[in-house]
Amino acid sequence: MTTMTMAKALNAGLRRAMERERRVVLFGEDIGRLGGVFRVTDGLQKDFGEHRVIDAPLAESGIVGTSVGMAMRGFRPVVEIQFDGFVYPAFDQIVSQVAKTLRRTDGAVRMPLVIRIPYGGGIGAVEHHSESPEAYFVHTAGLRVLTPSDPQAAYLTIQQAIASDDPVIYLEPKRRYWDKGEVDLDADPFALSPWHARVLRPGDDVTVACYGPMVRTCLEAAEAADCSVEVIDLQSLSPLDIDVVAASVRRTGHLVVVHEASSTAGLGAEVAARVSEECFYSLEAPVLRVTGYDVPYPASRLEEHFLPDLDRVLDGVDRVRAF
Amino acid sequence: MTTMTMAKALNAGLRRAMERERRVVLFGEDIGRLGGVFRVTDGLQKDFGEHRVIDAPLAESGIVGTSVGMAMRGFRPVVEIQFDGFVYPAFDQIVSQVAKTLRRTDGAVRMPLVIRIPYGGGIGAVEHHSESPEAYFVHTAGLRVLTPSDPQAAYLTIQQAIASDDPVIYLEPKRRYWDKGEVDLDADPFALSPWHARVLRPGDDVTVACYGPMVRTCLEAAEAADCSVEVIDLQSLSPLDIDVVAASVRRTGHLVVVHEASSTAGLGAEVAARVSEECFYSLEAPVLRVTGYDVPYPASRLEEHFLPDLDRVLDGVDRVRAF
Amino acid sequence: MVDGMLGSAVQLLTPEGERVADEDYDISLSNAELKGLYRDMVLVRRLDSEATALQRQGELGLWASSLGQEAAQVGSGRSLLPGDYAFPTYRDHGVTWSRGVPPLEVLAMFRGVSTGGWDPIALRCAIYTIVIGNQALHAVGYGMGAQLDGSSEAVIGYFGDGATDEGDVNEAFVFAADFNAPVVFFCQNNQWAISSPRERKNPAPLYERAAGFGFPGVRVDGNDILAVMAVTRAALERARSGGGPTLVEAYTYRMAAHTTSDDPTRYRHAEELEIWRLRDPIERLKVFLARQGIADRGYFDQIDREAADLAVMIRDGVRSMPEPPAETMFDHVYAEPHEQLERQRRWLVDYESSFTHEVSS
Amino acid sequence: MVDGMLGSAVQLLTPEGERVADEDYDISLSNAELKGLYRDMVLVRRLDSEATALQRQGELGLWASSLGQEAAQVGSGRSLLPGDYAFPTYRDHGVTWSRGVPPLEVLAMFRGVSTGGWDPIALRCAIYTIVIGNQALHAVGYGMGAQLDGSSEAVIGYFGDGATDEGDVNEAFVFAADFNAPVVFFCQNNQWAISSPRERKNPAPLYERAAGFGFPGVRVDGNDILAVMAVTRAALERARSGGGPTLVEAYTYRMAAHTTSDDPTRYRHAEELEIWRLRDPIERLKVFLARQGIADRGYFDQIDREAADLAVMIRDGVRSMPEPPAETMFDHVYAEPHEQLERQRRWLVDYESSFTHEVSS
Ligand SMILES: Cc1ncc(C[n+]2csc(CCOP(=O)(O)OP(=O)(O)O)c2C)c(N)n1
Ligand SMILES: Cc1ncc(C[n+]2csc(CCOP(=O)(O)OP(=O)(O)O)c2C)c(N)n1
Ligand SMILES: [Mg+2]
Ligand SMILES: [Mg+2]
Repeated sequence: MTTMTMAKALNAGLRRAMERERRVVLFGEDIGRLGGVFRVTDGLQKDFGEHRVIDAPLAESGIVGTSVGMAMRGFRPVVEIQFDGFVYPAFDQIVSQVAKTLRRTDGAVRMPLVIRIPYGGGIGAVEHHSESPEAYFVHTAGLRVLTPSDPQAAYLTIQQAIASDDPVIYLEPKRRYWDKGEVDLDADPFALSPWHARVLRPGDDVTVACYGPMVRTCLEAAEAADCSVEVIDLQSLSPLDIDVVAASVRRTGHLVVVHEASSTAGLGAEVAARVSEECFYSLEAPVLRVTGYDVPYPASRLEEHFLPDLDRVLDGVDRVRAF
Repeated sequence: MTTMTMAKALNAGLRRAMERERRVVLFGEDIGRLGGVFRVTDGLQKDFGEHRVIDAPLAESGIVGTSVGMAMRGFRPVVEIQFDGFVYPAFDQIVSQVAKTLRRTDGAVRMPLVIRIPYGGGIGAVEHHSESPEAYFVHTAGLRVLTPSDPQAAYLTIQQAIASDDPVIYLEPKRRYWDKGEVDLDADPFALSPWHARVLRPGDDVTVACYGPMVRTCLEAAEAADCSVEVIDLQSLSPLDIDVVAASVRRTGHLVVVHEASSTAGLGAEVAARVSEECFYSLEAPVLRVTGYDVPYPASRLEEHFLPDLDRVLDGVDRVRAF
Repeated sequence: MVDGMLGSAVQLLTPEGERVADEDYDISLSNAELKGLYRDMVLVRRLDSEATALQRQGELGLWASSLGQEAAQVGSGRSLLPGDYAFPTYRDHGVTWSRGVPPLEVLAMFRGVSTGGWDPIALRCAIYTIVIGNQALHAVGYGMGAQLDGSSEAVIGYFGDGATDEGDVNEAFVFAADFNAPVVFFCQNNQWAISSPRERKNPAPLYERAAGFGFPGVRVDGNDILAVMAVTRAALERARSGGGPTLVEAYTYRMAAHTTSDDPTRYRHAEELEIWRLRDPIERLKVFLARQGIADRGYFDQIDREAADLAVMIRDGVRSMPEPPAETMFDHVYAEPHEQLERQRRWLVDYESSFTHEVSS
Repeated sequence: MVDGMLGSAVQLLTPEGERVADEDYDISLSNAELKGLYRDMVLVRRLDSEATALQRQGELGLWASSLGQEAAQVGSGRSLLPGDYAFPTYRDHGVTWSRGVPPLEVLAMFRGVSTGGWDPIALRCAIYTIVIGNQALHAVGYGMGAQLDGSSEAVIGYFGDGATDEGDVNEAFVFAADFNAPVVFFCQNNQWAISSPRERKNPAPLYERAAGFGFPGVRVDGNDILAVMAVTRAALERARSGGGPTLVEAYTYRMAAHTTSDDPTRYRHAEELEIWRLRDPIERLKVFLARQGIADRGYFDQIDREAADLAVMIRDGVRSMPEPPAETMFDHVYAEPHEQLERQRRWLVDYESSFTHEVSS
């Protein structure tokens, strides 16, 4: 076990994946000599060369589109999008090509592409640097979406994402990049499937489902709550592992879903809809969503009011119990 | 009252809006001499001139991006995207600029832009011509989303969308373009707000909420059902008028939501989540979604199996009642 | 170049079928090769007219005609080596033909029984791309991959004149130049992007776009198959030998409607068509072959018979394509197991079989 | 041009402050105007260094420095007529300065108390755009609007060398050319796009990109404010008189880090900086003014005092900016009433006031 930040764990995971399979190439803006603006690819160009860690021109559609071409040739490109707000120029290639190529070619051409996106707020950034675009990708058939919540999960799931023969949108909670945790670098990344939700803390009274940056917040809230809170890290946003959440809700009777993204048509809606369907007779209160508001991400001095924090999660827990 | 198709009603509505306000300009691929691939702008360039009905280069980000610039100068651009599947190249400009300009300028610059998109399937088209991208836009704060379901609604709401000082994604159900209906061309478009759901057929046993292309299907299903079905046309997808749906569900106790788009994180999820929240004690069965599957829109010979049809709506009605 | 509109285009065969010289390009083909090109063009044209007819009869959902562009498509397609890779658009039936794609696999997509069609890996030819410009980036990425592999394959990416407006095509130019990718951008300037005329817009010749991105561009008479081959071969060879990308603008004309859904009488004059009929790519080569004594009436008749047989094969083949079973829409959405989709598939199968049962019981 | 790297760039003032002639461009400015340009550049530099310091002290979230690019920004900004319209990037503090945007309104965005800042309509200067390339299209659209209005205003759209890779910038070129829009594309080639060097990539000079799109491009010594003004004024005048778009490439250098978050020692050598220090845009004009006897020590000292005052004003102003109330995040999301957002706003206000009550009770 080693203590390291999530950024370092991702770096270690990328390194392992590159050692394991020589057709893994990293591609993105400033990922080479600079090591990426968050240093997640630090040192990899030095060690693997400019042919495997490739600095890209400043054009996101181009980066994803050429990666599709590389994947058609059997490469496994791992794309870095510099910030969440800059993935939209690539949206067309992602939705029309990345997600659909396997289908379009009747199974002949796989698209083992990983698109890494630092996402979410909480770091005091300027506009377009704090977006939570996960719902767009989860709604898009053909994509898989993963988001780690701690260094160990990051280390393993980035390797699993790269090993997957399906395209994976890999969302990295940027404000957790510097959080430290224990990482077992010898852990077998393929021992467990990444496409499952994880019960991180068992509890009896209320289930809190969350992911990515909100997991730490929810764990802290569970600690502070005056009832027994079960915290579930969804981890795989597509496919969504509702079974684990439903099993929990059948016991607790209460569910709070927490995310940073705006509420309307966000992930919370899907979780609420599915759980309401599957746990109709177990739910003692409606599923409650604790999320960002339906506004563009605000100026950074307002973000603490926008983002769900410990108090808002606790308020949600209280409200479902009091219903 | 005049009988006309939805395409003609839209044409008439556009004409009225252009007569009313000289800063309304139409902009899009092939909308001038050709009148658009669906002929919705037929004859408008002839009557209003090339300066108000402008044929655009083949570049959707460019069309929306330059329209943002025109709107900054006080124009009211009405953009036509040729088909649903071709709006994605413009996604960045829509999400980062169209939706956020009012906010970004602290209210100084309005964005009275309308983006018209023929959407949905059912016309036997090749790939990328049958998409239902509404959830992407509904999840995006700062946008409004409207979709008409009959010629009269089309005639009125297109004028209302153009008169709105907010950006409106205007989704036209392409397979209903040729459906005929009675249109009162003298109706005052501003008599009623478009941002509301409409109860199109009252009923007591089951509420069916739907929109756009599915409205006709649901009305036909209601006709054929062996119970009393209330059909609600959501019409305004953002903001979503849940109050009307909730009021209905409080009476019927049963809700089926119907749309063409894939189920996961689609509009149905939001409707289900909200109604489950607001009608917790009235719902006698979980909200049921009758939607497209979580697959890319299939080859056209399969589309009848993908699209919810009368039988699937009836099946949904039966299932919520039998729960 | 005699023709004013063509400007500085490379030409080796005049519209009258006369062999002329060009300063920079030449080609020498055997008689068998020349006859083969003629055969290709005639068969592709027949494939196209048959598909148009089938669409009218309701057998295809849509058809995008390649009429008039046979020299550009066959000439470039036949310039590829077996190991090269092509990225065609929805209109490039002469390209897929040249790559050996079975015509019925092309038609399956337009009939709507398949989204894909052929095996792009085995045939070294991507499936058609409909979203304008997307495939230009795929071509560059594929070429970058070839480069990383140290292979000397070249890649050709097709698009139309209208497509040069799209961001993706211009980004493809940027990436190709930055990585010196072994790519030939083959732009068929058929004068129209649906109703949008090329000439009346931006006056800059398309091939000149390349220079600003740092690589050469060349305009070729797209209805002259010899010139197309000479120019494309040179560009491919340049790519293979590390010279980087080239933009080839094939100056040609879309003789038919944009697609079978289109009504070109709304936006273009019949006279334009007449002018271009005189430049027909097939007639031109035919006159040349005849004049040079390379082929005679007997050969031409034989090709016509082959074309008639092809038409029959296509007609019968399309009409007898099996309808895909409903649940195949769940195939190939994901390469790896996906429980949620499996549940949906099972639901659909149960649901649909409930009807059969009702009927049969 | 003596300087090899600059290539064919227009220059009117050498790095040594010597006035030279150019074949195509010249400018004649009054002494007052010349002194004004010097003042602008010194004050903008001070604004920049003060902002950098404030960021280090935690008063700003981020700062993107304009150090070294003052001549390009002030020279172009001061070329605009009052009715013209500017679309700057996050780095163009010399442009906003020239448009009369109060510095504190610029800093509010970097402090994070506002997403916007100034009134773009009154000041005829859009707010900063961060998504690379987006604003190039806005500039063209605004120009198309001016054209539709029959107005003779010109529009200037700013972007960096890196931005020329983006689809949006290239589509902006397409639209500007097709509509002959009255737009000047002002590209500051500061040699770097974060860690990505311009020179080592594509060898084609950026200004040459324009020709392929059908309009002229010109490279100017971006550290020579006289040349920048001469070239920009001519391009704006061309736009105003119906001549269409021009691409101006101002060859300059980003003297500081990309932003305060960046560490350029990871990717560039200190020597490069030394070379460019010798080309400093402010020193150059200062030497010229002194040599020509246009300004003396007294004037320079006075400007330095003004700069010191500006710094104080900025420091105090930034530190005393009021924190925005939480519920203002609901303002200006929609121009028209929006019931759902109103409910969310009321919820937030009630929720937050519940804490105040708890504490105060
Ligand atoms: C991104 C996108 N926008 C719009 C369309 C609709 N569309 C199909 S073909 C076409 C015109 C293409 O013109 P060009 O590139 O010249 O090719 P051609 O059809 O003439 O071969 C358009 C606008 C599309 N397929 N993709
Ligand atoms: C679409 C997009 N992608 C990535 C970024 C992140 N980013 C900010 S500035 C920058 C480099 C810009 O370089 P250049 O255009 O040369 O302008 P400069 O910063 O040198 O002034 C990048 C990659 C962004 N802001 N927008
Ligand atoms: Mg064309
Ligand atoms: Mg730069």
